[in-house]
Amino acid sequence: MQMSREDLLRAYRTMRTIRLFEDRVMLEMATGDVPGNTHLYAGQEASAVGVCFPLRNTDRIASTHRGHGHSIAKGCDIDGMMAEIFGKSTGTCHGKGGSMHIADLDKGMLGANGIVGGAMPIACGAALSAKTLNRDDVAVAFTGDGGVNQGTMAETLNLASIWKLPLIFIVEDNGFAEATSSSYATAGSIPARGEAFNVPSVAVDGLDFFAVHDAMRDAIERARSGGGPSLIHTKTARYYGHFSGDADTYRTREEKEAMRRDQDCLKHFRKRVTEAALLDDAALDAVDREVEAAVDQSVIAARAAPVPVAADVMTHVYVSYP
Amino acid sequence: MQMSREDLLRAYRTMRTIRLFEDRVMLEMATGDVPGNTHLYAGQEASAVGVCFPLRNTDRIASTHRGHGHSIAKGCDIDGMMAEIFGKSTGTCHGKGGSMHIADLDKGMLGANGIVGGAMPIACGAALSAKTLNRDDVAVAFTGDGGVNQGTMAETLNLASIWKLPLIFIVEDNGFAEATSSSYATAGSIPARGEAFNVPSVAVDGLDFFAVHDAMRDAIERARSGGGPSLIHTKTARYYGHFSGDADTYRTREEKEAMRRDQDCLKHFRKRVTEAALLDDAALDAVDREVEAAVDQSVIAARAAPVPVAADVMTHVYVSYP
Amino acid sequence: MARDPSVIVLGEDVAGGAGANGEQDAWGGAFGVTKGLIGRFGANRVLDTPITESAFVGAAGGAAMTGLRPVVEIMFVDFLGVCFDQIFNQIAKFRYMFGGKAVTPLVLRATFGAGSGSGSQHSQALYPLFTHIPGLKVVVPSNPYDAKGLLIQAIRDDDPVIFLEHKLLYDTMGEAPDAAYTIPFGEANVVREGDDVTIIALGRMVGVAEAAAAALEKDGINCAIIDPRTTSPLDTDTILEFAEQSGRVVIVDESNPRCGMAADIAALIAEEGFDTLKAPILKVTAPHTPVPYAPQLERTYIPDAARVEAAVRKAVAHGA
Amino acid sequence: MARDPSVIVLGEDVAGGAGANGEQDAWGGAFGVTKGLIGRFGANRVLDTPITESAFVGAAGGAAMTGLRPVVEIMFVDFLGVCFDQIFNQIAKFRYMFGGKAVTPLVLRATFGAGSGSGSQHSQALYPLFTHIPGLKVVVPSNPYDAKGLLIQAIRDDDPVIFLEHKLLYDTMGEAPDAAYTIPFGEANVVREGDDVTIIALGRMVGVAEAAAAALEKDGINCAIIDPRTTSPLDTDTILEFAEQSGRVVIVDESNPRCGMAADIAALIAEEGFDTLKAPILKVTAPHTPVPYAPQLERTYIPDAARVEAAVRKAVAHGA
Ligand SMILES: Cc1ncc(C[n+]2csc(CCOP(=O)(O)OP(=O)(O)O)c2C)c(N)n1
Ligand SMILES: Cc1ncc(C[n+]2csc(CCOP(=O)(O)OP(=O)(O)O)c2C)c(N)n1
Ligand SMILES: [Mg+2]
Ligand SMILES: [Mg+2]
Repeated sequence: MQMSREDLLRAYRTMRTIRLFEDRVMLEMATGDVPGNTHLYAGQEASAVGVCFPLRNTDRIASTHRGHGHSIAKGCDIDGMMAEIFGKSTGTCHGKGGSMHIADLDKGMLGANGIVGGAMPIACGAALSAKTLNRDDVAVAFTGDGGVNQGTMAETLNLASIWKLPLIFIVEDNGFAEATSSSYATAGSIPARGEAFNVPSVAVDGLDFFAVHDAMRDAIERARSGGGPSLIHTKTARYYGHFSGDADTYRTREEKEAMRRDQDCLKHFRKRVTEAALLDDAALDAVDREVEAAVDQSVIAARAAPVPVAADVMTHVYVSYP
Repeated sequence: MQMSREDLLRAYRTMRTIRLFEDRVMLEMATGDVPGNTHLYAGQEASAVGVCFPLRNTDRIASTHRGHGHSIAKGCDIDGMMAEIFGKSTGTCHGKGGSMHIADLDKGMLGANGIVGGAMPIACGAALSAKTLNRDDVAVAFTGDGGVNQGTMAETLNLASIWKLPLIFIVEDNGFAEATSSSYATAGSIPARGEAFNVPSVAVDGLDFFAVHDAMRDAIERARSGGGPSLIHTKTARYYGHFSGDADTYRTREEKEAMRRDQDCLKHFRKRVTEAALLDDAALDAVDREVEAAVDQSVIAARAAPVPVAADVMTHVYVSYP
Repeated sequence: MARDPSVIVLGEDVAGGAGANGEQDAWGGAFGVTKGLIGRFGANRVLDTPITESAFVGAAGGAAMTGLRPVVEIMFVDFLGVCFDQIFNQIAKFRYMFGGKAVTPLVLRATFGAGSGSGSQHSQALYPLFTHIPGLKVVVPSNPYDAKGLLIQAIRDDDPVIFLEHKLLYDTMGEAPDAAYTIPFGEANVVREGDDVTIIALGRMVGVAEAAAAALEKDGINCAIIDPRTTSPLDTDTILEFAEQSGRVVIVDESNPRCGMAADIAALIAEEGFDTLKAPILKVTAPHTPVPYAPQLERTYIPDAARVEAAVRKAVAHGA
Repeated sequence: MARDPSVIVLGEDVAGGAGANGEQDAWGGAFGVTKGLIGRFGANRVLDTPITESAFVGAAGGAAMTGLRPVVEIMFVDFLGVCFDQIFNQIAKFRYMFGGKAVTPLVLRATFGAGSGSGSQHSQALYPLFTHIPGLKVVVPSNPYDAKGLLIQAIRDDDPVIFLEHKLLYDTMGEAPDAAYTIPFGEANVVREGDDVTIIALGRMVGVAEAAAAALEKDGINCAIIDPRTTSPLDTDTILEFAEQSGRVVIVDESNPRCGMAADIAALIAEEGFDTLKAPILKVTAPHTPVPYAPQLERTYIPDAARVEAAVRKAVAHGA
């Protein structure tokens, strides 16, 4: 595929931002200043960015508990996200949602989700809106290799298929659902499940931004032209434990080291674009520095931001309630 | 397949009993003496009997809202069933369950079900019991072409597959879910859905007792020997409307007449066994008369039976509740 | 729907006959309520769904967040269990979790109630479950006039609304103007004035209360009857005002008693209307059991006028 | 489990590490509660499940009907929505619908409660939903000793039991003998005697009530504290006895207020304990909102000792 230098830099910047954002959140968790727990997306950047890069702002995504990467890739502002994670009133959701509920409807991000499998029907609804209102927008439903087993997946595949909705299912397969391996929990083949519902399905290397991006272009093309839903199975790698507090002992040290060494989608991207002389290391290093500064800034701002006031507990339950 | 004369007569008697039982329930509904509504199984007899005939009493089935046929095929006593449908204290469930909840655990009938898709996990649990307690019993989960879309289907396929449970999925496809055609509502292929979860799946002519029976023998063989679950898709015909009060206007008179004329599994059976000289018409006619008398008797007994007493409302909620 | 093109209707057989050779729009919903809509508004706005409540109820939620006003039917409220997550964790909480950004104008219609011999899984009330959940509005009309005004309000409302119709009330005839009108949520209907005892009743129980009140009147016992019409929001002012007036309260409710609607209203009065109470707050509800099938048992299960009458007499007798 | 081979444990990561190369039994449940069991009883009786609550909770129900005694974990009670049908329409109703034929000995364990910064979908209480459903028993222990005795009772009980543990109570240390013992359901624990006001509290709120009572004692206000321990069955005798004794009642509950647990208990007293009441029945509960994320908001959401104290003082002041 051909991409302009600007686009390549933008794609890299987004992936890099996700990686540094997540590494930084992990560090901030250790300070004890971040409430609750987070599910970090580090390692899977090529999937989120490969999927969201070709989307328009008016296209919509519904995400999972591991939603930071999707949010950043769809254009959410990292200052708002970091503040949300710190539970501040300047957060994307005014500090009321937290890591697992980051949403920015103006950016087409319909929310991370605390319920595994919960996002599929919601994204399906966005696709239904687009079709009913004759917009050629598409919707993307994210799930993991564990969430793919949830009944909502099959139900939504069927509904999107018979209604020919512009919905794209992204199954991000990082090999694990919490401590449980997908080799144990997920029977058969994920693309075969999509095909069984007449949904064109492909498996791609989720560590390869370009492979994901190309598969998305085909799916988007199909969706915008009324061809209905698609499924993309991206094989990827989860760098941290399931959540920030997970000791991750169910994976051996060796395999975790090998993963970080051999399965780094950022290294892959850099190698690919520099070898093809599309970008040089200097340009990429510059991006790294920019991003580092931006992430630092987001933490400084989040820490300095005010906390919500007690009265905020009662707001936003209803639009109107006598 | 080879079956003894006794077995053939027994299979025919069971199918015939279901047909007459359902025709009679429809008539009794018209008298206004039967509470509520019923979903009649008439037309699908070869499926229920083909499936249950090769089962043991200790094998278990979980059924649907259209459960009369499955119950009779699994050995439930029609006097108790008819009394239950009339809401009498002599009913299978003491008059507390009704048509949609007929159950007889001693016969391995774990209940009809008012919730579409509700039975799949329950049957899965019976299969789990068999496996955990090292019994070589099997469990059967019934669903229709509409219920197959419910999330519980996919979830149970996955669970039974990874745990290699002795569970057999029977999808009885009568072409309709209420007034909605499966051609509209059910995407892709049902056997392909099973295969996508690594569950061996076949489609058979649900009007042909012998075809269903043979498919079951393979599935049972696999289940008892630790080979795990199977799926059988039986294409069948629903003679009445969705429920006893359904005007059934979404099907044309012509197609309904043609269905009763050309898709009668009882006629098929009779033709097959008489042409092969396995049974003669006289013997089959004798069965018809016997069955007719038995069904008459069940109605007479049900009508004469006492109704539950008011105090029964409070019983059977718990085994013990201070 | 004519007024607002963003309104769509979806559910199982809301038209009926999809993909069949015979009549389209054969059902118009399990109770014929939506019949005729597909002819007027087309299959693009009146959608038959497969039997996948989680998918289409959740989709209605996602659609509501993105520009549509879905009216979704799940036939029997008893089926909420297969899609409850989408209702109570997703749809009900979008606005709050997202810090006020989401607006989710959605109506979930379902029938409820015992009395039709439909058995334990097709006869429950269950509105206490929805009333418990912040973010949902819950409507339980007791007559055709209210049903129309409340439904139009529900469709125009910007919050998710659970709209529950008692299946035995479909046959009640009653005045309802053709013109569109709305009844605001959180405004109880004073069905009947009366100084001796205040009866609070919902849905089909309003009629039961009226029958009891009529009989009691002959013995000179005058009952007020308050129909909250919506359980969330609840018109606490009117309830407290009338509880205070008579000082004797009987609450009649078809739902199960534990953490039920009658308990909810009784607790309100016991806290905020205590000082003027002259008698215990009496509840006439279904027992703590599933709904039985046999008609004789079902009749015992459902609160009837006789039980309401007895409760009222007990309230009047207390400390008198 | 050692005592009864028909007891099995299943749920997501109740062992943890299935199919992985590293440590097996890596998790022992989301909170490490079931760690060690797989080593002792084997993968045949301790089963990690896929993320399909409807399938494995329903399977536990089917297994319970056919000879096993499953103890199934769903991690966070908030997830009940994806499997609610199997719980409330199937498992809870088998026995009744089948005319008493079914016995369904099953324990559904889950954590509940706010205070861990887990957000709206991982912090709810929700036991009012289960308490509303006939056929279910509901246990909400407040300390380690009760938790053990009630859990053993739950496993030996022949009815389906919802067993809810507050996630912030896992770190509470407390006396619990090693030997097995059971605590019967429906027997409240009198945490504290006191004549002035009766506080009824559940789960983590018992500790909150004790803190308030200790402070109030300094001002000569003596509170009794009653911990029902099980919400269904509910020990109405003890609650009414103590309500009567003091005539002043404060109910402290972490669940949402509408059709909630506090309302349920208040309504009981308002009907059966009315005559001896000296003051309004006061409720201290979470507000009618989802659980917010920011710690400052979450602290405001959860009832605290200060609010309980204020309520008790209000009750004492009333009509005094
Ligand atoms: C309905 C439901 N069940 C269980 C959980 C607990 N849980 C949160 S994330 C998770 C694993 C999800 O695995 P996967 O879908 O592969 O996503 P990943 O974490 O690998 O990104 C589980 C079991 C939940 N949040 N919701
Ligand atoms: C969860 C749920 N949704 C909807 C219904 C209403 N309903 C009862 S039967 C039925 C159609 C089932 O179709 P199918 O599975 O093909 O079985 P069939 O009636 O054809 O035997 C529907 C929608 C229900 N009982 N439960
Ligand atoms: Mg995963
Ligand atoms: Mg069918």
